[in-house]
Amino acid sequence: MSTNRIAGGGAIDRNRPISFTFDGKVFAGFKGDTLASALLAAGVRLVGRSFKYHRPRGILTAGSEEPNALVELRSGARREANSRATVTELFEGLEACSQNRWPSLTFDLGAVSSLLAPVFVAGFYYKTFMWPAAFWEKIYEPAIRRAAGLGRASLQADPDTYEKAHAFCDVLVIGAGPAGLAAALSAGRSGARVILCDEDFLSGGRLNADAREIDGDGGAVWAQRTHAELASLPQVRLMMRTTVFGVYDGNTYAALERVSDHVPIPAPHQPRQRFWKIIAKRTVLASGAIERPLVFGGNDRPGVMMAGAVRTYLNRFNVTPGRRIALFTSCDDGWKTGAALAHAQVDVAAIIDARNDVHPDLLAEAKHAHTPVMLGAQVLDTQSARGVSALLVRDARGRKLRIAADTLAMSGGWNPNTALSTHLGSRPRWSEAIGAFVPGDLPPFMSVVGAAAGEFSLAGALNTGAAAGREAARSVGFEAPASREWQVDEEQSGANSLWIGSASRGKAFVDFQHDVTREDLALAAREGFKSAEHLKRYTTLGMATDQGKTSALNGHAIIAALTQRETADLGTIASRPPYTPVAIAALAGAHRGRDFKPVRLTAGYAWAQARGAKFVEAGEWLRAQWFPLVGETDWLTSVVREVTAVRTTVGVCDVSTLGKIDVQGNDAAAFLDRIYANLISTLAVGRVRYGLMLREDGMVMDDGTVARLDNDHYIVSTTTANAAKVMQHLEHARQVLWPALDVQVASISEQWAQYAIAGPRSRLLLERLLGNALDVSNVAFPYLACAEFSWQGRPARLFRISFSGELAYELAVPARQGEAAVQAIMAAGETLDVVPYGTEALGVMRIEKGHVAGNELNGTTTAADLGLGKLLSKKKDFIGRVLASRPGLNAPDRPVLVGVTPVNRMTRLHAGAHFLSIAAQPALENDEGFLSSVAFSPTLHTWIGLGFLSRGAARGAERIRCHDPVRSADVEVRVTSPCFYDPDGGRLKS
Amino acid sequence: MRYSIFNLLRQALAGHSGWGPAWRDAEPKRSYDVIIVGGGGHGLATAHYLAKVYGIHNVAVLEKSWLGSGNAGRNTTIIRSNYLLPGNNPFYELSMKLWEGLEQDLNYNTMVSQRGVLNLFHSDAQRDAYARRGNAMRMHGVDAELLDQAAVRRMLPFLDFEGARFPIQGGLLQRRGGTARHDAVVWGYARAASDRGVDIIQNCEVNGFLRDGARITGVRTTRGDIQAAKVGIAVAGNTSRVASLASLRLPIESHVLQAFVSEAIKPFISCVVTFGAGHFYISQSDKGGLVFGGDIDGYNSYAQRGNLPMVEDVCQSGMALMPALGRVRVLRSWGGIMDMTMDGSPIIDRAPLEGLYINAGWCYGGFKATPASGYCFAHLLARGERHETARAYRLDRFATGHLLDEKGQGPQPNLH
Amino acid sequence: MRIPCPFCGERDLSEFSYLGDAGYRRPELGSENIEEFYETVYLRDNPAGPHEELWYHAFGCRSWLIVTRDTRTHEILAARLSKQAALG
Amino acid sequence: MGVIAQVRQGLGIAKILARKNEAAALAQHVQSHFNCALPTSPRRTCGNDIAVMGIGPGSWLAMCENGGNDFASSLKPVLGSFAAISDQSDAYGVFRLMGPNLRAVLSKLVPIDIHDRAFKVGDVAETIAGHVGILFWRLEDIAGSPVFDIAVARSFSVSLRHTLIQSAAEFELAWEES
Repeated sequence: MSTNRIAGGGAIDRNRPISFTFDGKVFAGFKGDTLASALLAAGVRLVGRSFKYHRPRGILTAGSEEPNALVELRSGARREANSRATVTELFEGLEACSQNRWPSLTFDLGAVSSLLAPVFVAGFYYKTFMWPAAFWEKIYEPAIRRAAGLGRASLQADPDTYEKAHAFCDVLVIGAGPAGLAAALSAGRSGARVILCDEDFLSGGRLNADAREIDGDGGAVWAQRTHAELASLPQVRLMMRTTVFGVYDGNTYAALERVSDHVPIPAPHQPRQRFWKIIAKRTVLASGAIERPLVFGGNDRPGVMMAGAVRTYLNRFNVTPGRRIALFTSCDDGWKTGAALAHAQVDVAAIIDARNDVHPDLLAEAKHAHTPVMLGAQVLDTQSARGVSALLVRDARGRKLRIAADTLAMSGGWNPNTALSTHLGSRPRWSEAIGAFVPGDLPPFMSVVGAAAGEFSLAGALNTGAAAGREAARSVGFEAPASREWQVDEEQSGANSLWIGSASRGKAFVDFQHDVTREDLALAAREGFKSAEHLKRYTTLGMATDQGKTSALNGHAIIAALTQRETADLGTIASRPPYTPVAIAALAGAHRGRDFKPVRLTAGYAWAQARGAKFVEAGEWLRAQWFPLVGETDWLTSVVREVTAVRTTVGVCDVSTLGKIDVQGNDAAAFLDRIYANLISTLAVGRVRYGLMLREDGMVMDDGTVARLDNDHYIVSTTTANAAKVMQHLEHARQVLWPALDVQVASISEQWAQYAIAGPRSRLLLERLLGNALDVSNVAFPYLACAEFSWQGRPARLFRISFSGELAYELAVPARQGEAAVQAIMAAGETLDVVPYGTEALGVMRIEKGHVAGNELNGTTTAADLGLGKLLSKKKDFIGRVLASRPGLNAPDRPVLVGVTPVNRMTRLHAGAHFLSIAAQPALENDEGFLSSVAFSPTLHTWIGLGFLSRGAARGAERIRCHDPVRSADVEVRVTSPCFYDPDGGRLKS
Repeated sequence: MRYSIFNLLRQALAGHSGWGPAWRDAEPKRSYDVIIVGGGGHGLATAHYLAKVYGIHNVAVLEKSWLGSGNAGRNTTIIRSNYLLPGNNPFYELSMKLWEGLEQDLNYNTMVSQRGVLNLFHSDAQRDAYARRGNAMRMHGVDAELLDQAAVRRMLPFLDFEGARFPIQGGLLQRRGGTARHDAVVWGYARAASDRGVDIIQNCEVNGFLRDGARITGVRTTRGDIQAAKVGIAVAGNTSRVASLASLRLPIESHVLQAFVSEAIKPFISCVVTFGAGHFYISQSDKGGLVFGGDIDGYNSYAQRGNLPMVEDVCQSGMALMPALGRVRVLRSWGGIMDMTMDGSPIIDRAPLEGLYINAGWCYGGFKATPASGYCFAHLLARGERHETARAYRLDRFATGHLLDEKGQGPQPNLH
Repeated sequence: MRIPCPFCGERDLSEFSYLGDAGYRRPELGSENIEEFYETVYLRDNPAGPHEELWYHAFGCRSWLIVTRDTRTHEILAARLSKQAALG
Repeated sequence: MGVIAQVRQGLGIAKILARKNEAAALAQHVQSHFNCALPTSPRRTCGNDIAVMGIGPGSWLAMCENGGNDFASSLKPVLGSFAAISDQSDAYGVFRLMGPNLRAVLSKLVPIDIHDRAFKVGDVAETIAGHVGILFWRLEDIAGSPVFDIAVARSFSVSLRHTLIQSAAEFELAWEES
């Protein structure tokens, strides 16, 4: 089956055969093959179909720039669409399928679109599919979408894992070709920390593709020897199969390591891929060059291949892509392929060079090999449906002739691979000397060497590489030992000018994958889409999966010629990360599924879990939502029971998630006066006060309590959601606004586990729990008292505060004692019928009490809106005071906090409903506010709600509607005070 | 030539040699009735409606680079009118109505695709906030549906319904929302405006204003001075820079927003989906690429590129929402510069200088607003008074406290 | 992007949170001047070029920093502790 | 065994925040009472029964083996006039990590250069690991292998432990509950 495998000493291991399938058919290759080289070896030429016209396509390149040979790799949940056969390392059992074809690759019905090609020109869809208007979504677009896309996503969760890692180095070398190896070696020998990355699994770059000599050895041998020395240096890290795909600010490089893509499935505990963030003090970019196709009729047919790729297959993989190969070139490098083929004793049909004059040495060498040469000639077209069998050539005298060949190797010269030099905004510069763009102004920490810098000779690559590596190391304090220059076999410094062709018969493709032809570019120019960006966007040139690596410059040169401009003036499309496409999962790393965000657990979590609690996500926290008893299947039953227990006996709730901040210093009181809208400095030691915090724009930011433990010592509490935000706010006030104050703030949220103990029997419970540790009698420890004391040999704090509206306390203990403490509370309360309650019951009781929470503190409410306007102190300045006085924040029709109860008390309310007057039409201009929080109150046996109602303060007992069309509800309610329960607060003080 | 299937077929037979430029590449005249600074979607739409609706044809659109080179060509193409506040909702609904008739209005297929916009919610509080927004939409006659988890699962079965850290509870769906082809919007407006006599001038950068005392009388450009009775600026991302040429300070910060497109894959995501437990939105283009993005990077920038933390954040959210995205590859990322205002809502208003008008502050929601923004800005320029659906977009609202803060984040632009 | 925290050393962007223009000067305590507050809170500098801005080292030493950064290139030109800068 | 992890129990931990203009006096008293030089950079210094880490300008974390909650209260009479002291003994989970593959594991967690040249014995860093804030410091090598302590907010310790186990799986992680 291995029809095209030839003898030779390439980089495949003939002792390790590998079998794989393509479109279900079994093939064989060797360790060291890519899927592309193995398919070529097996004589497979038709590999895929193009995007628009479904033209048959083969293998164009031998690298990551491949636009044509894309396959669906693997199967099931591991299926990967659009995988480049040219960089897919062969492994045992590899499954590949052709894509974007139906029913089969050889017979693809989609190819009928090719018949419509005269209509399907660039931008045709902008000119049609407009009538009738309703047809776009129903008829036209579905048809377009059926044809859209290339390969298929798996539609299943990716079963593999991914991870992220960080690396730091003095010198990062990108590319392990001759220039990169030389750079890494000189930097590495200096003792600097060096990282060398290459996307390939084999180092050496073009040394594996071209038969070159360094110091008398084959180039590939030198590469392996150099690789081995680098591997032996302790401060050098070699990262093969690793693509540096993006350059970011702060010398940060994004790289993808394909850890397991060359094996059937990842080994245990190995990720499929690892996403590296590399921080490098200096960078040497040695990313090589990419060969330019030529634009001529039929240049997309299977069997037309880049001349450099032909050499790669020949020398590295010992595969000849054909038996009789013609060459079409406009530069000297293409001739090397002729020589290489002749050397491998492959029949070279002809070397066709578009130029009239070439270096005599080239002619001599061709003559020596008996290769026919045609100068000043052009290929006009290629023939045969599924692969090249002949070419139509026009010679220098205008004669057309047919040349039989099964493969056409083409070369339009090489483009330095400047992509990574431009990610930070540097624009490439046109070099007339090599007819290509080279790196422009570089950031000071980056140098570019070898072919990437337009230095195409091997000696030049080695020398510029070594010098740049040495210089990079030196600039960060490492001196490399002197080294001699390498001896390299003789080479022509070949001309590399840009030639875009002119004549063609048949479609001449510029962007292969997207089927953008020379005619499309001409049409775009006629229609005024002449800038590089407009051209790209109008024709889709360069937007395919190769991002224009093989097409952009040709396209720009053609449009420049069509519009009488210089290619240099047209500029290039900015290269953007990623350099080659990167799996989304790799960028996410381990942060997916349940590990998307970390979980925060309170000290009482295990206890609550053992009690069978249902948990709810509260930001990163998991909090007990309710504690169902055996037999309770519906949340409302559990919650009603918990509320009733708190209102009649006693309950305990884990409130450890609330933010707790320790504020100390001589100016602590003055500081808190500026932070809070109400007065704090007048609070007595041993007392607690409610505190309301505004943003500087006058809106309420957060609320909580402030406890004064000592003259210069306060404990501030925040809501769970705003704990980090308030901490940052206090640090801002302390460090930025008022740095002269003597105040110190420390988060103590994690130090203390805190439990609310609430209900008429809570004091009894505490007496039993604390014994002599603290006198909790109403006289000794009245409402809003606080105390620090010692309990069971450890510090404890007690606050007499209540969110539920009952006689209540919050007990804080060191978090390590948190679980024991809640168990002790339950034990002490056992005969008092204590129940644990969760956030739902907490929510019901705070609504019954009319306390505001997250739904009301939504960042657009003022203190006055919340009915807390009288808290704003007039005796001092505080954050938010002045801007809260703006007219818009004091408009008389602003919605303010009210309570509502349904006229039919069992009718369910839904938060998010809007308030309307009884007779009003549902329209925005009649909107009078909305319902923010609702609950079924077991205490009052009715649904209740809090909401914001326009002029609500003056609308007591009015009937209005809660309009809720998204839930098909419209409920008549009565406006009440927001406090439904114990409005005088008698129970708090009892 | 009119765009139609008949002309397309006729041209197909003629090798498409008969198509002329989509718009005239005009040379600047010495004066105009109105100059629009900024050849993006908003500026071109303004010119179109000035000519078509308000009969003002002597108009120039000045673009410093190529048409659509700013955010018009750098967005994620989403259109929707699912807003909460009464100052926003009618405006975006006007925009949606204009989208719905845009192809016929412009004789240009902008590929408006009303395939639905679904905002997922993951908690009771979020559900209630979305219900509140959906109800506001319904009260203005805008379509909105609150879906439960089962309904979401029927639409998008490949979302993570099993192992999610923040389980999907349901979603708010606006079926009339969707996407449009962003570049086509620019080109369509340019062509339509040009056909009505508007001069479209590319590579013409404004570097100063001509003044007569406190009055603006024209602009100074890289292609000479140009007089105008009225000058409107629509240069989102660069508003502060251009306004500073007139010594104006505005409540705007420039921030970078990154966006991403994947390789083209066979369509499987039918609508626009937003994740509610992180900042992430995604849709699939008619070419097959997944177009997605997340939050702004969070710092002032004019660099049109962002950094890795946000790239990672976006992809993490994507994976948390759709684990089937894992092996789909990001093809390209880019950055646009957003005009972030201090309340997250835009400004369409007179400047404090006579003759100068401002259309700015679109945050990262400018694309969907393009038609209505152009319409209302044209109204302001033509009539000298605010259009009724844009009357909340006053410049002085920050000073007076009549804020339009959908998210409640206050004067902190990187949080909107 | 990496920010050179004067205390911790150079650190990745992900450790910081951003507030914006460091020209923020809250009017004197007790000022009733709405206009001054409006300008402080709403009219922040937004230059294309070097910009003095406040960053909080949230996942580091919790210092507020004044960072000078070029908004066109993201190049960091300087970073100092806000508190130290204020106290001189 | 590539990595060994131990949970450190019974630590007394206190945050020390210098009061205004008292940093010098504070340093002096720390020196005289604990024979410990108060670091002014992210470093860890040891004294009699105490180790102090610089975690911010004017901000330190002091630790005492088996000090428990009494440690912070014992500091107050000595240092209270110069610093605000808060007990943080329960606020952290502290893991001791060691083993030949430790750096490879840590490089997956922290965006900090922990190479021997860059992060010396006694260096301290507060940073973010995944989404979790951590504080870590390097101790003397044991048998040629590096030793680090990682402290994480107590509520996140289950999450961090999970991440550590995942990251170290390829090298084998031995978890020792001491």
